[in-house]
Amino acid sequence: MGYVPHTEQDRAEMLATIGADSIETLFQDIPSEFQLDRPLNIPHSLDEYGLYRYLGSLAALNEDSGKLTCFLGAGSYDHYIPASVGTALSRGEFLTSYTPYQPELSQGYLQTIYEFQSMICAIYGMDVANASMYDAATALAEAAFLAHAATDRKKVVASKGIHPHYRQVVRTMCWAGGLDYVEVGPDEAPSLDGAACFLFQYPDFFGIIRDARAWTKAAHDAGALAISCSDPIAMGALKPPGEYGVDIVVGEGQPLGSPMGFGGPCLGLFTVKEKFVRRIPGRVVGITKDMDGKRGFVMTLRTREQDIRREKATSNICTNQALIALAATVYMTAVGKTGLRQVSEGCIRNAHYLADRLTHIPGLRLKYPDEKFAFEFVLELPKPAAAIRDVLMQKGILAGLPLDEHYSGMDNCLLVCATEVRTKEEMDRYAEALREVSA
Amino acid sequence: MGYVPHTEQDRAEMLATIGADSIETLFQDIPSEFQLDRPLNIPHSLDEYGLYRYLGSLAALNEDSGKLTCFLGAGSYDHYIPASVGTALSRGEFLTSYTPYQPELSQGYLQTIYEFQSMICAIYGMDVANASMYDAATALAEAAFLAHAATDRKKVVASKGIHPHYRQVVRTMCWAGGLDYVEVGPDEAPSLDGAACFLFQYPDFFGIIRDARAWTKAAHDAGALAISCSDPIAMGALKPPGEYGVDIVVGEGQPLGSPMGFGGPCLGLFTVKEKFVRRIPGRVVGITKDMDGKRGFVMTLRTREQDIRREKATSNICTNQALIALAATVYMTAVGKTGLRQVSEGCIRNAHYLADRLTHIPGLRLKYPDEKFAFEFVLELPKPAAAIRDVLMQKGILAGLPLDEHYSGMDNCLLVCATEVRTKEEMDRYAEALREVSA
Amino acid sequence: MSDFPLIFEKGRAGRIGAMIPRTDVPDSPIADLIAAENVREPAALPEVDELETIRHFTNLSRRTYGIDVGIYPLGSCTMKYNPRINEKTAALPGFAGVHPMQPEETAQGAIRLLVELQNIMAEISGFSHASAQPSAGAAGEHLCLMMIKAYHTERGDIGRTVILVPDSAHGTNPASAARCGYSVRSVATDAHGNTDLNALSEQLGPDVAGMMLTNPNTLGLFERNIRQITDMVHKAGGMTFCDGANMNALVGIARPGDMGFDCMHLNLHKTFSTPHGGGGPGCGMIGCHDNLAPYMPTPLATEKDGHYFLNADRPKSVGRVHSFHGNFLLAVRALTYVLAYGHDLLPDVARYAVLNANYVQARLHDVFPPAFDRYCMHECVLTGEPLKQKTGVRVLDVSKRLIDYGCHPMTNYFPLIVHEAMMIEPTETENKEWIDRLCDALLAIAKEAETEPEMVKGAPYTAVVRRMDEATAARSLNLRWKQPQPASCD
Amino acid sequence: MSDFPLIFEKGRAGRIGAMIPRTDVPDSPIADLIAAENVREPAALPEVDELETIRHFTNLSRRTYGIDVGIYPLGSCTMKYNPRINEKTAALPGFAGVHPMQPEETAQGAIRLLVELQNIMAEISGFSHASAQPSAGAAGEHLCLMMIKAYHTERGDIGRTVILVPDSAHGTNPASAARCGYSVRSVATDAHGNTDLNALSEQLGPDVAGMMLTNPNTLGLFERNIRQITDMVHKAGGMTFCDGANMNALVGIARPGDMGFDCMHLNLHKTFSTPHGGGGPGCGMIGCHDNLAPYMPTPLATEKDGHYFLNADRPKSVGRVHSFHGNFLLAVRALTYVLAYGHDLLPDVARYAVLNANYVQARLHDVFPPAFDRYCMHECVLTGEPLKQKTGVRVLDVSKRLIDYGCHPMTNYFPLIVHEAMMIEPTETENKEWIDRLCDALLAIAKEAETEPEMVKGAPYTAVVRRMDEATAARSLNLRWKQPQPASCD
Ligand SMILES: Cc1ncc(COP(=O)(O)O)c(C=O)c1O
Ligand SMILES: Cc1ncc(COP(=O)(O)O)c(C=O)c1O
Repeated sequence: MGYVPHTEQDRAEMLATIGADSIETLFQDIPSEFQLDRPLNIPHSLDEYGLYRYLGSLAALNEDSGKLTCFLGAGSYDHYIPASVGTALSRGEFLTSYTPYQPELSQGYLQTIYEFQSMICAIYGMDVANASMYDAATALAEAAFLAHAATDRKKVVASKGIHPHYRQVVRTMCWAGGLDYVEVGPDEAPSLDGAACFLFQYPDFFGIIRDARAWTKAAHDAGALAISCSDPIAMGALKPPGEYGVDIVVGEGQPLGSPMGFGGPCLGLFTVKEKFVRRIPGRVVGITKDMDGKRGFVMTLRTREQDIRREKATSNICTNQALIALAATVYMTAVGKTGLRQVSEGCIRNAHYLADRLTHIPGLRLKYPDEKFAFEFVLELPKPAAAIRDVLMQKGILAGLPLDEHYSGMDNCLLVCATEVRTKEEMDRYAEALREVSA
Repeated sequence: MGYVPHTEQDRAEMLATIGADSIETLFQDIPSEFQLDRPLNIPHSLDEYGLYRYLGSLAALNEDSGKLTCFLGAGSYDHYIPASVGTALSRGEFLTSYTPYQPELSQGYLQTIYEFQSMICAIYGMDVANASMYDAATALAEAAFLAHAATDRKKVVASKGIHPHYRQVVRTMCWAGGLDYVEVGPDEAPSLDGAACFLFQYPDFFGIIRDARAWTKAAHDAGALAISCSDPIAMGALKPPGEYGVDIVVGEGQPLGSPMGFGGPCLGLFTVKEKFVRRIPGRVVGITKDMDGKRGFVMTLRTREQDIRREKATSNICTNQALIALAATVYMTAVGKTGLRQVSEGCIRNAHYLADRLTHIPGLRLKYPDEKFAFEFVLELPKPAAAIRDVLMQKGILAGLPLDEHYSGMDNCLLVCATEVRTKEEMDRYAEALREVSA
Repeated sequence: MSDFPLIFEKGRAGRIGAMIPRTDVPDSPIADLIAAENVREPAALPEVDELETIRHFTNLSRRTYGIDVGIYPLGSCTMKYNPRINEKTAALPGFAGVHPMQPEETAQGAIRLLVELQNIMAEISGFSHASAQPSAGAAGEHLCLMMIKAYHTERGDIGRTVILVPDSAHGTNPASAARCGYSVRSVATDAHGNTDLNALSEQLGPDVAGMMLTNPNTLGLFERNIRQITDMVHKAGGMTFCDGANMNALVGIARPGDMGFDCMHLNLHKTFSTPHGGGGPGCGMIGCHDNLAPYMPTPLATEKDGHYFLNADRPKSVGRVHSFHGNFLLAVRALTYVLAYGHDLLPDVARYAVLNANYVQARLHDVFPPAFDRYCMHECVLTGEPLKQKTGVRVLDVSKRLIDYGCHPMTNYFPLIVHEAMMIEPTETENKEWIDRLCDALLAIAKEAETEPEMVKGAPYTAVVRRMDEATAARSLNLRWKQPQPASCD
Repeated sequence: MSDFPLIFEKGRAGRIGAMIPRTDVPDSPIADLIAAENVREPAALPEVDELETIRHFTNLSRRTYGIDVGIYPLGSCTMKYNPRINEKTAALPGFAGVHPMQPEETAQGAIRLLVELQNIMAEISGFSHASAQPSAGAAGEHLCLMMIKAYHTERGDIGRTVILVPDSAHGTNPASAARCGYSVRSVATDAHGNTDLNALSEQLGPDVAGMMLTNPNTLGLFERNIRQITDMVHKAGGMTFCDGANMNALVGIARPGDMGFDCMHLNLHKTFSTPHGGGGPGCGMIGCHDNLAPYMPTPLATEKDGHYFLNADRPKSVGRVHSFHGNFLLAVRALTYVLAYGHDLLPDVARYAVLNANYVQARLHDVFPPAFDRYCMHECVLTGEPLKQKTGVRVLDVSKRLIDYGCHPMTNYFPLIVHEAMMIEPTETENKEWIDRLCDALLAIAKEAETEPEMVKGAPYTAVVRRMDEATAARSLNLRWKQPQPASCD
């Protein structure tokens, strides 16, 4: 059976209506050489109980944030998720609807997207947000392509202060799309001659609050677009890039109400200043009225999109991350104006407390002691970071990200994160464990 | 805050409308001697994340059916629960509605109750079901009181083949309500002179398929009502008590789609033959029409109920187990006619396989080898059952219920259950472990 | 639109909506295992696919109104927000997957949870002992009466056959008393909405086993003379039981256990937000002082030296009142809820519940006057009598019309002693806008009653059905679906 | 009824809808930690309480139609039942709580899941390698084109700048090609609804990097000449990509990898039932043969001697296409789904999907004739042209009217080459009654079009809104809520 409802009788009646004698007949267009004459070499079917048991056995092979105390951030964060998020997401009407092409039947969902766009704009201090991109990495790449289209320039300059994975994705996309991709050091003043854009992360991958204003000015002085990738939780307390005149702000929306999920689904946030509204990739929902004059919501600016413009579309994206955007909408509603600030401050306070505790351990110090940071920081250890990380793992502590794999010359560096859910006791335990290991 | 939404401004505006200067004023009717002048001696508030962490830490102190392989039944069963049950129960409209006193706003819920009544009648072969009782134990007590009202007799005779806990409850309720409660052995031909009813369990507590027809005849011959307590899953394969002429059939509905939950919430099933319809306790939903002639559902026969009849009501029950009845309704819909049979047969087959395996172990035997059983059986061991149970627990096997606590002279007896979710491999492992222990 | 089909009117023979676990033991014919004569024809359950199952119940839920949809101001029901975190904690496998009869050492978390909840609830209600065994309020009432009965019986005080119940009491009170073998005598209410002390003293006597009293009472008013009342009953040799359905007015503010009550029940499904679920399950936790403690039900979750166990060694106990340990997963929800408030915040529940109710009373005062004109507690009881006099529109009509305004109606015609009673309990979790919406709607309906009374009497117009013919439902009973009979052939 | 309020139109300053975790470290002013000039004014998010949050989204969901409500026959979308067990497995803490960069030894279950899914999907599609990194179909297309590009580039075959795309193709195909730096040439469809071989051979040449082909194509028809097509492209030095959006017609029956395709993408959110979620997230898993394998994205989940790891040692790879490992929790759902069918049942998906589509085509044949009159595969493409000629009623009107019959409309006006296209994909999980309901409704609407065309053109009448003014939406853009400006004072 699986999930096929047909009885023998159904099948017979339907075949009779069709006038075919068997289901096989209906496949007659498939040349017989291509018709499989053997069962697929995949496992036998399981019943529902067996499915849960089997998937549960795979899940049990992982250490998760319920078993480990997580000090690892680096683009995926262990934050508090209000139960209301799950309640909204479990509503079957949301879960099982398609892209709202028939607005009359999707007013509810469309409204949530409009609200999402509004909230993301508020967080980034920007004018226009789309309905979502896949993730921060592809959002960043899309931003580069937007800059290319807007400036008619091909050079994409990216700061190494951007998440190494995101840079890999942008590099890949630029290569494919025929853009020239260049990187500059995380604290370098970029040379932007002839550049379409300058991409940076704020706060950057090391948690450092860089001078977004200066970088934006540098980009604008060179006729390039300033593009920032910014964590939305950090924006609860930090001045948003929009206030510094950044042209495009993208970000990863997972921290807004979604679990880490081994890195996916993610949520690409994408916002622009007003003047780029008709160049924005992806779906956008706007307000209008129905024929009786009642307020309603529709997808709009459709002529940018691939189903209408085909190869001339602003992007190829179709399916996006709608349900994760909905999670973010519920999250931002639930925590609201006050709560986002509290979460943000909670992360910052915890991270600073932790940094303080850790740097009191002999032999440990901050790699960038003169920089202000938000809720991640680079810790320099007396030994290779990966080894220390592995020892702490035995004690149930996920200590952070060893940076050697991602940055040369950072063998003893560990990227450490503390979100608002970490307790003093957990951080003290971390410090204690680290003291023992590094002694 | 907790869940109170009021801002300072709300409070001020509302007090102004009321014309009171503070909230304290509104409590002026409470004599000051009774106004608490200290904080309650209960813990400090936790935030949501802390709540989940704390409750999670309590949950982690239990061994659950995910960690143990469960061969314990005895009135609470580890069955397969289709995911669709959780989906329906999570619908906020069901979860957060009250008893459907306003039928116009509760047509959906009322219809599910009507469907529940219909399905329970089908399972038991009975004419009328109510919307639920608390649990099997109180349903059995209610049945005794119905019999008392219908026969004007005071003697309640119960078979010891009934779950010991249920009997304790019935005894308690009879004592309070002035009925005389008597027990007879599980295989005794009861003497029912002057009895209002004979209560028995079918299949009984030991899993034995007793002769319900004979007992029913005996009751009727004595002018007493025959009242059976029957597991609804067993009814997937076994002839239902209704077919034997039983007057009232009650049962525990937990196996129909609810988890064991340390024994609660339960679901009391209650069905009667047509002639007792106006004596049935609790709520009943019926079909009617609205003023436009459209089919609709309402609570009916309200004049039996306490809110109308007060001390003359058929019962004092008000809040019942509605949501658990809904779970059962979804369960019975999902498994349906074919599936209930399959579940029932699966339990029976597994239990018989297991009994066969276990009785091949030297020194182990069935306590009642001549009786047919459904999916529980009594195993006689060479040593005290509790000790053996404890050893198997170390191996992650919940071996069953030692009967010595509940029946004198059954020191070495273990009540063993196998439901449809047990696999051959699990049962073989159980047999292996038991062989080692009893060697 | 045609009728929404019953699940039995959907599907087709052979369909199935779930993947039943496949057993992997030998496939012996079932008749060989349990004897052919014991085997039945399959029960006539629905035969629908899984998607149809989901759709059926999804659509039925869309034909149902819950707190999640809008305000639900049913008086005496405490329809407050049901926090979703409670559902998450109750679903933890470490609670949901525990067998009630597994060895206590393997259920320490569950028993400890019960002990902690008992301690907290005892402290909140002012008692020294508590039990979560009763499944609902009525079961809690009945249990307390049994404990009272056992108490008198043990003292040999056996002539006490009467329970006093105010005329304003909820129907479960007299019904529980009757089920406990007592006869019921009604006590009148005075001009202020309190128990009439003269009437009480007339009813008291050596045959009185005890009194059941709701406080605040079902008029939403605090029994100002509560000290006198409990004293009078005690002096007459009776015991006092507090119906705690209205505890939402008092949590953290005052405790029935301090007021001379010997025992009480709490509706965890009201005050402590475990959801009503369309009528249940609930949890009718009871509390009592030392004098009644020996009679509490068995087993009792108990802590000793950090070890938790179910104490069944209770020789004087009335016995067991539940198959296992009560509606345990509701206890999980209640503990989650109460810890979200803690000692620091819990009084806010009562404070804002009372504020909201008085705000409603004040806003509606001129059109729907209160039955007794004083500050109310967590709910107000108003009367639609003036409106009926003026317009012929009854509160039932007002309620039905409220549906068209997107609000769930209040409780009507209870308590029985108030004419055209409108019992409104907003609870503390409704914000001012929702309460204003309710009040605005009621005032608008009162206006409509003057100008278009027939329109109001025909309401509702926007629900999935119009008003129901309840008389026909009771007269020609249709309580279950029956397979349509094939037409006979001659 | 007034407009349903925006969340910004609810609430009040100071309200909050969640209990933010309280930190227990010293409460230093934030400006001391991150410097005052970095501190912002709080973002203007809503200020509503928790109950209002729940109500807002509950009510919005009630204003939304999903598969759970009724049939959703959108062609090209495969709106099949989304089993709830998939949601349960994806929610397991052992999946949901895993960090993407935690050490591989601590994520063996997650990596193994990816490997198992890769193996299964490769086998189903007839390839030897697979990756779940792309987030959706378009991303999968783009990735495959990048792999093709890398392949040509490595061989020094650099003059290939064109991708061929049938005129019936989905818009993502040309758009993905463009984003990959290719120009697009369109290939015509022949009189049978297949790729026109003559047109194809005219378009082929040394500048062609490859061809993107949907099979069954977007007309719901199997490309009968698939062997010739792929041969022709290969002979011209091009590579062949299969758009797998229509794989629901083939699972367990036939495999694109056997038909001469070099690579393909699968929409796990279509064929493998991970829910659409209102537009995403999806998973555009790709498969390829050995020749393209070196170019697959990095890292690649890999098994070696029972140990699972993320292989990043892939020197020829096009690189990374996702921040981490793709939409992992969708992979969990897809694996759960496909194991529910297994090798024994999976062909039924295609068999009954095709049966249902042909049944629809047969039932509607006389009124809405198929664009090409042959057996269709999993969906049928019909035309409303005759109806429009006769009555002036367009398929858009028919679709809107379908809403009043309680069905979600089909896809309209796609593929572009069919006039008044009606693309209907019932999927295998719709039972006969629902399909009949859809067909009955369409036939009834066709009748209405003859008798009351204006009424049909005015539909829908029963949805929460009437037809939308989309032109105004695009002209006077209102894409986010702005704080109402206080009226100025002079
Ligand atoms: C005042 C009062 N007492 C008792 C009860 C009975 O409680 P339950 O329905 O939980 O049995 C109620 C319930 O409505 C009530 O309002
Ligand atoms: C034929 C076809 N190709 C490609 C796509 C794009 O897939 P996605 O929306 O997952 O990017 C679609 C989606 O509708 C489609 O129907």
